[in-house]
Amino acid sequence: MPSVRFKKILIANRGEIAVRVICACKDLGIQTVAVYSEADRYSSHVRFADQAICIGPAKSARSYLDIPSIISAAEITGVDAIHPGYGFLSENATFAEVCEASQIKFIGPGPEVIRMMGVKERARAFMRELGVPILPGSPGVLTSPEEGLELAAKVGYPVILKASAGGGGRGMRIVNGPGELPSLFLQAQHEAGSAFSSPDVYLEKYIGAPRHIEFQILADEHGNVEILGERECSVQRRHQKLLEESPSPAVTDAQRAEISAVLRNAIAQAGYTNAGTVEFLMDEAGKLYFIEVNARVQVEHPVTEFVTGIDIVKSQIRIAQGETLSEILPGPVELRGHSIECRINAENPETFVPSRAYTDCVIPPFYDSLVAKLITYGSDRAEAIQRMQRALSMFIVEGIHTSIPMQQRILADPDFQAGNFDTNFIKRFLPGPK
Amino acid sequence: MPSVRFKKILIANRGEIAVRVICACKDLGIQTVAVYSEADRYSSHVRFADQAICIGPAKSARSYLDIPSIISAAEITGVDAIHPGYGFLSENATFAEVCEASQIKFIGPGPEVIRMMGVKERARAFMRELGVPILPGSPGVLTSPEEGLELAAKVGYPVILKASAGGGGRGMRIVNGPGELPSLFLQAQHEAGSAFSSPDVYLEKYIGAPRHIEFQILADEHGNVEILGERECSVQRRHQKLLEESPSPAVTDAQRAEISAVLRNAIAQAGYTNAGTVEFLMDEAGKLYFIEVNARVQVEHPVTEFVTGIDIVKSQIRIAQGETLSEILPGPVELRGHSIECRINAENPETFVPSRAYTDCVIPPFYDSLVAKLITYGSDRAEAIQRMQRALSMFIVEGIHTSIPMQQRILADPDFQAGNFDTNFIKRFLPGPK
Amino acid sequence: MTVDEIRELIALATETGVAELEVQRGDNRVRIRRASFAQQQEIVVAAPSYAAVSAPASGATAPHSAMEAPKEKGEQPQDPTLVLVKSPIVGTFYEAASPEAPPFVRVGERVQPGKVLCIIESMKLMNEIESETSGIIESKLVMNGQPVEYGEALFAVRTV
Amino acid sequence: MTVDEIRELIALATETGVAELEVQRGDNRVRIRRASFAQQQEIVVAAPSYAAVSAPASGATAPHSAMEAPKEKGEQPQDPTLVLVKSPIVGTFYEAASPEAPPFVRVGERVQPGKVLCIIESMKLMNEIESETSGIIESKLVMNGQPVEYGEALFAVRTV
Repeated sequence: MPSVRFKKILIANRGEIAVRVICACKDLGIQTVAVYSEADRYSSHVRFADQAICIGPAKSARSYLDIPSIISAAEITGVDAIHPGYGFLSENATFAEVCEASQIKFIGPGPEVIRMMGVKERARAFMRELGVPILPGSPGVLTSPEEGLELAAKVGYPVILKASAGGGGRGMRIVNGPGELPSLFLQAQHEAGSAFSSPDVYLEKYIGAPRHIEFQILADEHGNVEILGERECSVQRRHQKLLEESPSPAVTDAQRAEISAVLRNAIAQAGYTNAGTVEFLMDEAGKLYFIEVNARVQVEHPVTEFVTGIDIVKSQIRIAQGETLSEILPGPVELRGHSIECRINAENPETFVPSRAYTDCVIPPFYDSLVAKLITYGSDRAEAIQRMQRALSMFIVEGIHTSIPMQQRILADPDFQAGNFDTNFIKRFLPGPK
Repeated sequence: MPSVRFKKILIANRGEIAVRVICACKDLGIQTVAVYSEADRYSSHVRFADQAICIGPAKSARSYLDIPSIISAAEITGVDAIHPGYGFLSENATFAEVCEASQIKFIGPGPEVIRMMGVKERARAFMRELGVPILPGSPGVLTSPEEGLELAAKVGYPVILKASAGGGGRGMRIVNGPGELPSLFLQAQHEAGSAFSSPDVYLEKYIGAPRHIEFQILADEHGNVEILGERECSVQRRHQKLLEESPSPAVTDAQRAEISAVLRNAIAQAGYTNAGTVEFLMDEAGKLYFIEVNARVQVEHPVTEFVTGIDIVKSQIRIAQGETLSEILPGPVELRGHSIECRINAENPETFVPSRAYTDCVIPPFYDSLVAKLITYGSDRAEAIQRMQRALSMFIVEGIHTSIPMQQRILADPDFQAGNFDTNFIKRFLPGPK
Repeated sequence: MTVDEIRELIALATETGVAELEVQRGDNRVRIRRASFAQQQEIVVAAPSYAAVSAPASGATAPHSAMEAPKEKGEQPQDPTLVLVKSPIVGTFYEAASPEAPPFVRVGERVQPGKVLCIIESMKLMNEIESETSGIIESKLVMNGQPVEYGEALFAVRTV
Repeated sequence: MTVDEIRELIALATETGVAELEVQRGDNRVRIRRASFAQQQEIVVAAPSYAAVSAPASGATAPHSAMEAPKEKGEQPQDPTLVLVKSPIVGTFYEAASPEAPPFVRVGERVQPGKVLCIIESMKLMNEIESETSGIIESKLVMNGQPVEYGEALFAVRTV
């Protein structure tokens, strides 16, 4: 497969990631086509692209999620490739397939890989096969309390019983010791049976205060894989990340090397191509467990770019052109210094209702509330934190409330500064009962 | 001398360098006092400092250059130290002396060193003594055409004859070969005599197309000196730099190591402390000749910060606190990647008259026309250039003309991209006869 | 880029008081320098090298300042009796069912609701666009075979 | 920070329509939350820990938005018969020649041009500030021993 040179790329997204992809295209001398909904007519991505096509009304389902509109826009502008950004159609296997059928290169993994990674059970089974550590538990349905006690003794308490057919907390029980297990097993079975008309229950190791850690991968179309270190994403509010950093203060050099080696093989075996993120939970003892693969670029990719010096979005495009990682990367991957990102969201700090600016600039209420990403770099974590605090103190946003005050409180927290936090950490900064 | 910790610093400057120093102070947890003239009441440095004192009317001579006003402001606010920025009082030995007498630490070299570096002849003689290469020429007055021929043969043609007492081009002759020398010597003597009432003439090597290269130094108060590589500053318009980069595309690794070794000794011998810049001219053959020392931080310091990872302004403050370079620097000085700065000036591209914005933001006409500094970094020079071109294409300034169109033409120039330029390079981008 | 579109850009430049307006989209470029600033009104239109880009390119012209509020393409005209028929999808405009067939409608023709006015091809599907009002076709705003974006005006219909 | 200065900040907050205005300079801090936004007007002033900072700190209060145009300290009042005597230098204000001496002028006293009103100490030099107009001292705006910046109003003189 000889490498090609794209002349024109359509960006099937909006907001900062669309502008980010436009920047990467400009750096590579590639023309850009923005697509936009009627609500985004005056957005930055429309302004900075070489061409822009209105693809539908404000509602995402009829614009940014509307595959025929986007493919039509790609066809009438004659682009070579589509970059899906994150969110919207970025992990939609059908979209990747339609692109392929329309002779337009989809900048991301192939449809089969996207599809497999989208079915969490398949992704976990695949990764376990290849030696990636998975949250231990019962391979299938738990048949008796005795089987549960035996398994729980092996994986260690606490464990969690979950309804096989269920979700949303129904039929779920946290078991802290062997004494509780038999009765909680029966309770869980009973609740699962009445809620989901199937009493099937399975057992998994329970992590009460996990850290959320993710590894950045790059894979070319010739079987080569590189791991660009990890990101620490534990500062989350309702699964929305507020602050990310690289490297993680909790991952040791040895652990990074070990996980990277295992992942390099697994990602290659999966036939995965382009950029992606492998998500892990870390338990209180510092052990990592695979959760899922995000088959796209992440919001927080810049912190990895700062510590590695590698432009991830440019790499995505060059991989899609058929280039090899050895052509793309400036040399061996090395982490240097520390980088932090704050997601500046429009919001009311009391109630978390996204705010809107009513003067010249409007934040459309139809999409997410991200108004800016602020990234700092320092020779070490302390310097990156100091610079982030200074930059936030000098950040001027008028007319809307933002997440900045909360991020300032997080950065000033002694536990945060000591690197001592997990996904529950944010709760102390939220209003109301803890 | 034990190191101290400053609690509060006064910044005796305005504009971007004042804001830059405020940022460094914030990063170090030091309070800041801005001083401002009546024209700068709503400037950013006033806004971001912890305190601000009006020190006089718009005219610099009665505000930013007025030593008693600044010292009074320092005294009533109880600061520990004064950072002079660049320009204004930054290389004023008297100001450094008054600070010393007022028990306020001046963040820069001592008054004696500033004074010596200010007298170019003394600085050159000192540097020559210590093996720093100097533009070759006659040690004193040239007594005869024969002496001139002998010297010129030694330093190589072309050479330049200059009036000892003069300046401004009078009594100056460029000599391209030995045949021309005797008659041009008499002409120069005659012209010098009638212009300056002294016919004394001296001879120096002439560099028609020099590059302007400067080395960044850091010296602590314990005799330790570090050289932070060099900057290429040849893209100048009437001695005003428009675009700077680090490293220079013309300096070899061997040359950098050689000059750094010589400078490390010379700067230590001079008793020089704090940050500074050593300026050189490079001839067409790539040889460097010392010109002068700038005993202060430079406008273009960020490009060095990007390639070394060292915060120069933070280092200045920590040196002034009495810390050693081994405490301040994260490790051995290493250059990584490439960085470019564009000085975005307010101006009319046709006539170079600085523009003014009349809406909400005003660029006071009393000071320089620098409205922004745009700095890019890349893993190599090509990437840094691409990013600068992209960033300039996305840079929005309304209401005034800026230097951006000229910088875009410079960056697109094949000779610039090849690293093939000198201080005459800018002429092709200027209007009118070349 | 049609003359009407350029006229709109000139109006925009005049309205907003800018000295110069340069708009580049793909192969189309318009530069307008206003008379009061340059003693002359200069209009440069680079010919599109292929037709497929010209319409969306100009239609997508972005404002060069967040402060400007240029009229959106496809906006309803002031005249309340003139209705614009806009494209409900992105695609290629065809005025006839096939290259040999006559156009669905001609300027001056009276149309009723439900009358097919044109076809927009999108992903090889031919989508018939029907009139929603009755009136007389006053103008056809897009050339046969030209690409159109969502909301782009196709016809102006005089309703009285 | 004087009550008058805080009153001015409250006026500013009201005028510009901000919900909340927080001004911190050195050891002085004022936070104003407007009634319409918070059902109450809350004013917090942190006491300066040493006197030397209080005046320049408040005097230097920077606008919190480039859009706001707060009145400058030392600006001439609306009343044309009231003249402000401003400090021509940065330094420390003294109302008398020595701690034991009586003040140069008192409120209500009539002054003539050339009359010494106060001393501003700058770099150990005592600079006498003379009146340039004749009139009656209506108010003394700075406390004895307090630092003043360039252009800061020292006295208000009623000229009729």
